[in-house]
Amino acid sequence: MPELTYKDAIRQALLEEMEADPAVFMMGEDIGKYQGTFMITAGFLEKFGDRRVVDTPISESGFVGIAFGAALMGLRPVVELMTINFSMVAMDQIVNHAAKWRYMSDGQFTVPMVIRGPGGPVSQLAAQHSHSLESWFAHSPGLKVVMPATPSDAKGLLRTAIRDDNPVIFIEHGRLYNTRGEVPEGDYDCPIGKAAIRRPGRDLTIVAYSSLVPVALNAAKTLAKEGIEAEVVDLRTISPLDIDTVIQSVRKTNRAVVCQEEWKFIGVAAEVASQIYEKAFDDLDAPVERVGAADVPLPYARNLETLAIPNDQSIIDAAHRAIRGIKKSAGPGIRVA
Amino acid sequence: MPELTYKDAIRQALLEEMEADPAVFMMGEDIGKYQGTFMITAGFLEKFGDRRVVDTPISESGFVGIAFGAALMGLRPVVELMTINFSMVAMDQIVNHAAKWRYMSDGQFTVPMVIRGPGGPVSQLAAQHSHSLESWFAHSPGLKVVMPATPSDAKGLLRTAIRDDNPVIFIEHGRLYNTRGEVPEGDYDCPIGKAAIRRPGRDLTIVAYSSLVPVALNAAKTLAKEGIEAEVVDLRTISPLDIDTVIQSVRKTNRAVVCQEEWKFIGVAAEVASQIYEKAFDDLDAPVERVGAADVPLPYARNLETLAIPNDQSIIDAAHRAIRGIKKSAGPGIRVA
Amino acid sequence: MGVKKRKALDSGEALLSPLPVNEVDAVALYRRMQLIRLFEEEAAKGFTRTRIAGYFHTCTGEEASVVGIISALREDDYLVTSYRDHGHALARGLPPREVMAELYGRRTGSSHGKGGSMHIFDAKRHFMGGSGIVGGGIPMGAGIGFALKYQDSDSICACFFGDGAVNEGTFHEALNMAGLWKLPVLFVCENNLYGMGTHVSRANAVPEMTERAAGYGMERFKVDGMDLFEVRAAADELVGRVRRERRPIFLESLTYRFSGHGAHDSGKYRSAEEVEQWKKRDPLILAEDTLRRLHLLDDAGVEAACAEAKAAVDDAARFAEQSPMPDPKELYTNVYA
Amino acid sequence: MGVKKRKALDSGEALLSPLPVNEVDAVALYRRMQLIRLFEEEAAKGFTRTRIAGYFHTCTGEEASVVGIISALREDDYLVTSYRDHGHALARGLPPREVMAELYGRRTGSSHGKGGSMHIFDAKRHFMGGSGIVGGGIPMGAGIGFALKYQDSDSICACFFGDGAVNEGTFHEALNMAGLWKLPVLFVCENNLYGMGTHVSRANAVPEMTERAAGYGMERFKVDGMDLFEVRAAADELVGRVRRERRPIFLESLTYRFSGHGAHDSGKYRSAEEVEQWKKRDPLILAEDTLRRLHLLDDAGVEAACAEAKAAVDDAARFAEQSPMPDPKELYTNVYA
Ligand SMILES: Cc1ncc(C[n+]2csc(CCOP(=O)(O)OP(=O)(O)O)c2C)c(N)n1
Ligand SMILES: Cc1ncc(C[n+]2csc(CCOP(=O)(O)OP(=O)(O)O)c2C)c(N)n1
Ligand SMILES: [Mg+2]
Ligand SMILES: [Mg+2]
Repeated sequence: MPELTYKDAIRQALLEEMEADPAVFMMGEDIGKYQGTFMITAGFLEKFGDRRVVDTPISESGFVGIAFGAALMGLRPVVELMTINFSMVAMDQIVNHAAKWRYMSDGQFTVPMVIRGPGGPVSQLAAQHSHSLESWFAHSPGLKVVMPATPSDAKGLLRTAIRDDNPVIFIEHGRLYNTRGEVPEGDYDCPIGKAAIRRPGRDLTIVAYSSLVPVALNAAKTLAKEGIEAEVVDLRTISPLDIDTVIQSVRKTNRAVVCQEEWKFIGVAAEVASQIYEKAFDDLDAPVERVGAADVPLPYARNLETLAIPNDQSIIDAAHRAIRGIKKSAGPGIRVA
Repeated sequence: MPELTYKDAIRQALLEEMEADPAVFMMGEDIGKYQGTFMITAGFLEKFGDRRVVDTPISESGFVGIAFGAALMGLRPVVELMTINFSMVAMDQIVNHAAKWRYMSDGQFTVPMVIRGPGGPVSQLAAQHSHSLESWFAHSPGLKVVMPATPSDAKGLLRTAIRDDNPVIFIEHGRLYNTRGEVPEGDYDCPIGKAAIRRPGRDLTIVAYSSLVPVALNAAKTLAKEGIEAEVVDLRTISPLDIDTVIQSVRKTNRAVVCQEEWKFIGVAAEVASQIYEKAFDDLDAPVERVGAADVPLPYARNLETLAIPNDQSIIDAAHRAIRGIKKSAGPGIRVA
Repeated sequence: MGVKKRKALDSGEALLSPLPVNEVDAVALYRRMQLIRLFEEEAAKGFTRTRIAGYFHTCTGEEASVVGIISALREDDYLVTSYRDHGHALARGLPPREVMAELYGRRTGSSHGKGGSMHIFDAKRHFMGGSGIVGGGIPMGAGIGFALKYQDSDSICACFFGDGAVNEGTFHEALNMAGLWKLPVLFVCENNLYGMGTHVSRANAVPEMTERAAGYGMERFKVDGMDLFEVRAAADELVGRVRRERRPIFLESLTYRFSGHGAHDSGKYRSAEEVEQWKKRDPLILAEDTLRRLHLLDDAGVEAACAEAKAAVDDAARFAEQSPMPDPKELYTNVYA
Repeated sequence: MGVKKRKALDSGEALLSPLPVNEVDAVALYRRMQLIRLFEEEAAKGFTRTRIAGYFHTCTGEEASVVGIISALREDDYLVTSYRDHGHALARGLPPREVMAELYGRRTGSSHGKGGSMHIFDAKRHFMGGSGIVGGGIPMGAGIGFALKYQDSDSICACFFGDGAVNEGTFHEALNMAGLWKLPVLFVCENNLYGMGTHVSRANAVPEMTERAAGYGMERFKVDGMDLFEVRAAADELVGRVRRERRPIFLESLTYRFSGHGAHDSGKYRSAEEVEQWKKRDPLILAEDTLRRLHLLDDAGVEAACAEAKAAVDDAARFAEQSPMPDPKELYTNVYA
């Protein structure tokens, strides 16, 4: 199987879907003439022309809404947000329009659109530019929320998202852009709403997604050296959430650590943990441990940023707590002494 | 003690704080000449003049940002959003500016502002107009989130919010506006971040806030007839969250139902439930039950709306499940057969 | 009145006949206005009788603007409206039964009761829906224009919004892109002088709408929105130009709402005299006068028009009253495609 | 160049002297530009050496615009900038050490390392901060003007933003309210012809900024942003007018960025010739020429200015390098007041 970077995998999915379906078009800031902020769309303008590769003014609310209107007409817009942070200026168009048109019209309209772009802390992007916001989007019915962790999923899930008839928020991770992995050729199956076991294990379930999947796998390696075999579940999509795969794993391991990179408070991990308790209470030998960012706006300074976001060690520590069955969780995995 | 409606309690807090502090001013759509969408500010323009009671164009992002700028200068703006739904067009100014200025400048600035208005489903306001969004706001550090359930709290907490040096999102509930209750006179203590026991009980803890507090109290009454004594905890503020009061109650009752009116998925109830498990795992005799809205955009039709949002019966059903210790929760409290 | 004549006609192309349509159509347009007037009155009664709930806005007084413009569209053209959308739906040919049943929240409504008053849709009539968010539909309207251009269609989109909506960022962003990309959209600013209770002069630094929209590179016109045939003539010309020239045009239609903003209205922001003054230019009376002068209508004709409209409206109310509520399982359908 | 002279001067009030400031100040302004130029070059090296990270934008080429306007402000005036803010900070008198240390993310930085390159603050110098969100700071600037008016101050606020920012809804909303309420704000559009890689003609339906801003009821001027003394003369006049007349003014400063948009730049959107062409009007060279012509500067003077700037910048880099990282416990401070 050929190896690709996560970034190139995204590029390939876009290229192939643009080639396959003339109703697919792209819209966003600097995707054309500039060649894409992260070069993902380099050459697209030249190849597909400015009818289908549309450079926009810096007007996220406006062009997300324009894409939404175009989707109602049967086009299949793929909107690039330069980073997911900028969804905040377009939130109403996303959550109060695109997500609701089908329901309010009782099925008279479909809204086949993708909003994609990188999210999450990368390296010192500071407080305004380090969001991923999956907890907000997934809280809102009518949207699907996809967060791939591997190049193969980046390509496969993006293809599926573009073919999906619903608004899909596709949150890439800047820190994963240059990671490499095998990507099958052709039209491999990659459904939205299906988690994946990235590593089997019997002692503990680690639930993660996006950038924390490789971190969790690293943590699992370290744990294995201590004789703790962790099973790593990659959620891949946050909404719909494949809780069954999580529950099956926990039934086997009886312990769970749930990880998210953004703020823990009212986040994805709280939902996953709650559902684990609700569906596998008697199988649990210890409280579910949550790992997430410190509940602060992300600071710029390197050392503070590192402290604020989860890493191998925060997952390992949480795993230890779960294994020891310590009742009182220690708050954010990375709380400083 | 005099009785007031919730609405008049809000009005009184605004009046008194406007009178007490010349740095306090109000800004919003139709708060002045129109007299306020819900008449809360009737007479204010005449009394305080258009310097301090500022009718705005329909430009939420703009005037929230203007209020934020004014707050940096030492003024104490109280911004009315006609309804909290419209925060979606101002989300970036709230979450990416007002909430972050203090941290990013490391304390050089304070942002003493209140953003207030009614949220939640009232009666068939339909999908775009029935949000409360506390789960979003409370997810975001830098904001405080207050949701009073009683006239006394509406007044007391709003006063505290106006005097607070941080951006406070003050979410009223349209369905509570005309409810009545005793309101102490003068400057009674009403801190942000302190939950209240609204009804003592030994068998079960029901956690609720805002409009669901009276609903929970009703449910508790019914349960009492069956011999189940429920303790009702009113959170009052979502961020900061007074989890200690909740935990103390659960330590006593060993069972909990956590209620929220908006969507359950990645909502406040998931956080509260997670923290209960984390802090009182061994005290629990059954999984925590969550009650929340069906995960759909709110439909207009009366019967569908009623089905979608939690009511006495959904809380009672959840209480029964918690008491019986049934392991598998039945999904949204109101899932139809 | 101070209404400037539409520039289109000023610029020389005088009408040969006093009517922009043939005689039969002229009377039909008048009858359509009657239908809307009586429909709105009946609906208001339905609200009082609690058959209708939620936010509820009628267009009484604005019928000439609504009918004059919409009747100039072709069947294959598209429409986007605000929440003040009943009249637009009827003008577009939605059956009164379906619209009324939607207001009643019934299974037989245009969206089977899931949308409600602010959210009328009819995909097959290209009625793309009412957004309840001020300015929220403007990007969507531009997006429909985007799709029509993409698809090389010769249809156009008529996008309606109020004078208050021009103060939302969405207006600014969408109009700029429409101008930049030459999208075939007729932007119709329904200037009824008030955004809820705020007069345009208290909301706009430049109250003259055609100046306010100077920064978007599109031609701008203004029409007397109380005069059905003036509006229709302007719309004929401008719709035709958008269609032929494939670029956007901005049209201000100066009108007045006789009713309150919504079901509740403080009425404090305008004087009874002002309302009376405008009622002298009631669009129904103006059109009736013109038609009488041309001997196209006499007392009997007026009576027949009224009777016909009343019959249709009564029938619609009866139909709605007798229609069933949506099936409870509809709660969960059409959240996703 | 096609730069229209600022209307203020066109309209008759010709300058008596070729310099808007005394001779000592003239040289000081030139030196300040030198400092900024060398600072930015040093900072860029710091980025390459990974001392600086995150999003990083220099203002090389735009120094005349920055220094000319900011030097016209009084100490008690206020400033709001975009993320391209190092030069503005230095022009305002922030010590190069503090700015460089902030870029390095050190405890000695202007925000103790918590803000970073895009978020320079200095409350005591009324430097209210850089927003990383395009257009995000414009409402804040208006809000500061609101507070100044509220407080009956005779200070003003200078609010800087780029040509790309005029396409954000915040621009539209904030300028309308500023015009409507007569807020004492000088809105400075730093038109460097590109929003990242998108030329104004590809983003604006009306690329002429002074026309684009026609709908806000404020006077609009344009100045040659490459000519220090032209800018300063215009700023003196306009700052004075905003101060005296207590109303907003819009000033376009036409300039050019010699560097890439940020640390990474595809460079694909403009030609080397175009850049070279603009470099012939390097603001440093233009100012030097003027000063030489007036015998205020000679080779020795230029050398001294360079040496002085270089010494300050080297000192700043050394200081930053040797400064400690923030204390880990800073992670949790100043989230709330
Ligand atoms: C973003 C947003 N802000 C506020 C409201 C509340 N609101 C509903 S209609 C309205 C007035 C709109 O005025 P205008 O655009 O002139 O339209 P009109 O109602 O006069 O037809 C307001 C403020 C809303 N629905 N959406
Ligand atoms: C809302 C938002 N959208 C997009 C971006 C990404 N971005 C950062 S700077 C920039 C270009 C801004 O151009 P302009 O306003 O002309 O300022 P300049 O960078 O030229 O000084 C863009 C698109 C952002 N920071 N915020
Ligand atoms: Mg209006
Ligand atoms: Mg620029």
